Amino acid sequence: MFITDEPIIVDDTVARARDTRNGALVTFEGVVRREDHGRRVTGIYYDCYRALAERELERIVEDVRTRFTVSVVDVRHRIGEVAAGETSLLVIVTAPHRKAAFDACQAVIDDIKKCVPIWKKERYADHRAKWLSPQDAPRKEA
Amino acid sequence: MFITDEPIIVDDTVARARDTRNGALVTFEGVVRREDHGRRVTGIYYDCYRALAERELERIVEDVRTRFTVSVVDVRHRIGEVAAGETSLLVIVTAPHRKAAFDACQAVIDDIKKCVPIWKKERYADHRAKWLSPQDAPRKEA
Amino acid sequence: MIRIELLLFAQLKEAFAAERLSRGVREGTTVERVAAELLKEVPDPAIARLPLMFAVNEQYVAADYRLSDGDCLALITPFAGG
Amino acid sequence: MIRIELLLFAQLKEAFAAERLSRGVREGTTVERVAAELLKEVPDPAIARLPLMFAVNEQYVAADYRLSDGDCLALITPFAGG
Repeated sequence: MFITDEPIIVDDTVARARDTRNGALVTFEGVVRREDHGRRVTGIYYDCYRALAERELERIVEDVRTRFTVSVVDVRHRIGEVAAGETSLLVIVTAPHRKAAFDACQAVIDDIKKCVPIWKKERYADHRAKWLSPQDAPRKEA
Repeated sequence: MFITDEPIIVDDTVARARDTRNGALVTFEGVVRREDHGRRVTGIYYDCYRALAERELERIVEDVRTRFTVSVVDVRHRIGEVAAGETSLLVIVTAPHRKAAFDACQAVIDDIKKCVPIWKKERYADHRAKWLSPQDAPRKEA
Repeated sequence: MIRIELLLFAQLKEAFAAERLSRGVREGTTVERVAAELLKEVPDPAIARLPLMFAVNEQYVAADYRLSDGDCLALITPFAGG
Repeated sequence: MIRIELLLFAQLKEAFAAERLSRGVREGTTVERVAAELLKEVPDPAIARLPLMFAVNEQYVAADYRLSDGDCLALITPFAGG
């Protein structure tokens, strides 16, 4: 299962991915920022079409495994209410060499943004909230 | 100090880098592989010109901080005898956005390979050993 | 007439105050058509005009996908996970 | 004549069985020249012919850098850390 309602325990998940066949381990953590475009953010509520999201993540992981010379590819995406400072996304890739690990890790994130139906509602300190659209993300980033 | 004779405690070092201003945290771990070009590797001995290595790492970190919009940039390079499966290099970058974090992390590693005087002597299961040259690394990698 | 189930998320879930709806439609109706009809009930034009992607029975489908009895259609507004 | 200190690493450290050497050289001698003289003492041509980088007093310098009394010259064979 890639999608979880529980806090992501980064250290444990990374520890399980380490192995001595691989020279490179790259991890990405997406953390809920305390500020967005100058507004104080208290947290993000993540809505999710869970069945499709799991299927798409499985497909993305398989796809990256065939496109890059990598070993472990693992993903955790937290949904529900996530407070500022908490980790919403963890991507781990191990590979014999670092270039493949970096490329594959970024490919996983790009594909998640494009294909995995997870919506973010940003909650602000003034008790307002807003559903984010892909355009709210910085170009080619976020 | 970026250079250490002690095992790198990855979790603790990463934990210190996490902060709520940043949406992206990218880490790279270089791990001593158990096999290289089909030979069984027991470990690597890292020799180092420590004073120059520290200076160069300081320069590299400063340089990356000015070239990319990043927040924390931290590096640990272990020297001395490192057994297969142990971490020899840890690079951590946090940034508001992920593209900068990935780019900066890779720039740090590229610069380390080019500028930080650390030599590897690979030790094999048959008790032979060999100083590695940059050409032993895979093209644009390792 | 066939019965289909609709899954709503994010803005649409809030607009309908529901995450599932059941509707009767003509057999072979396209998912696009079903969505267009449904969005007429949404007063906020910012939501009613959101571009949509569609999934039927947990697979992405094109806008001209034709529905069968018992299909489960998800209306997917632009998302930005991570 | 001036006195300089030489720092050796990796293959050169092994070849000389030393990590530091002290040498007397003519004032203004280039680091390249000092290295060439020293490497004549290395019997293994694979090591004697390694391309070198140089650092003086913990800073990289070019091959034509001229030495002063008390300088500490590091002979840096190709490295591949990480």
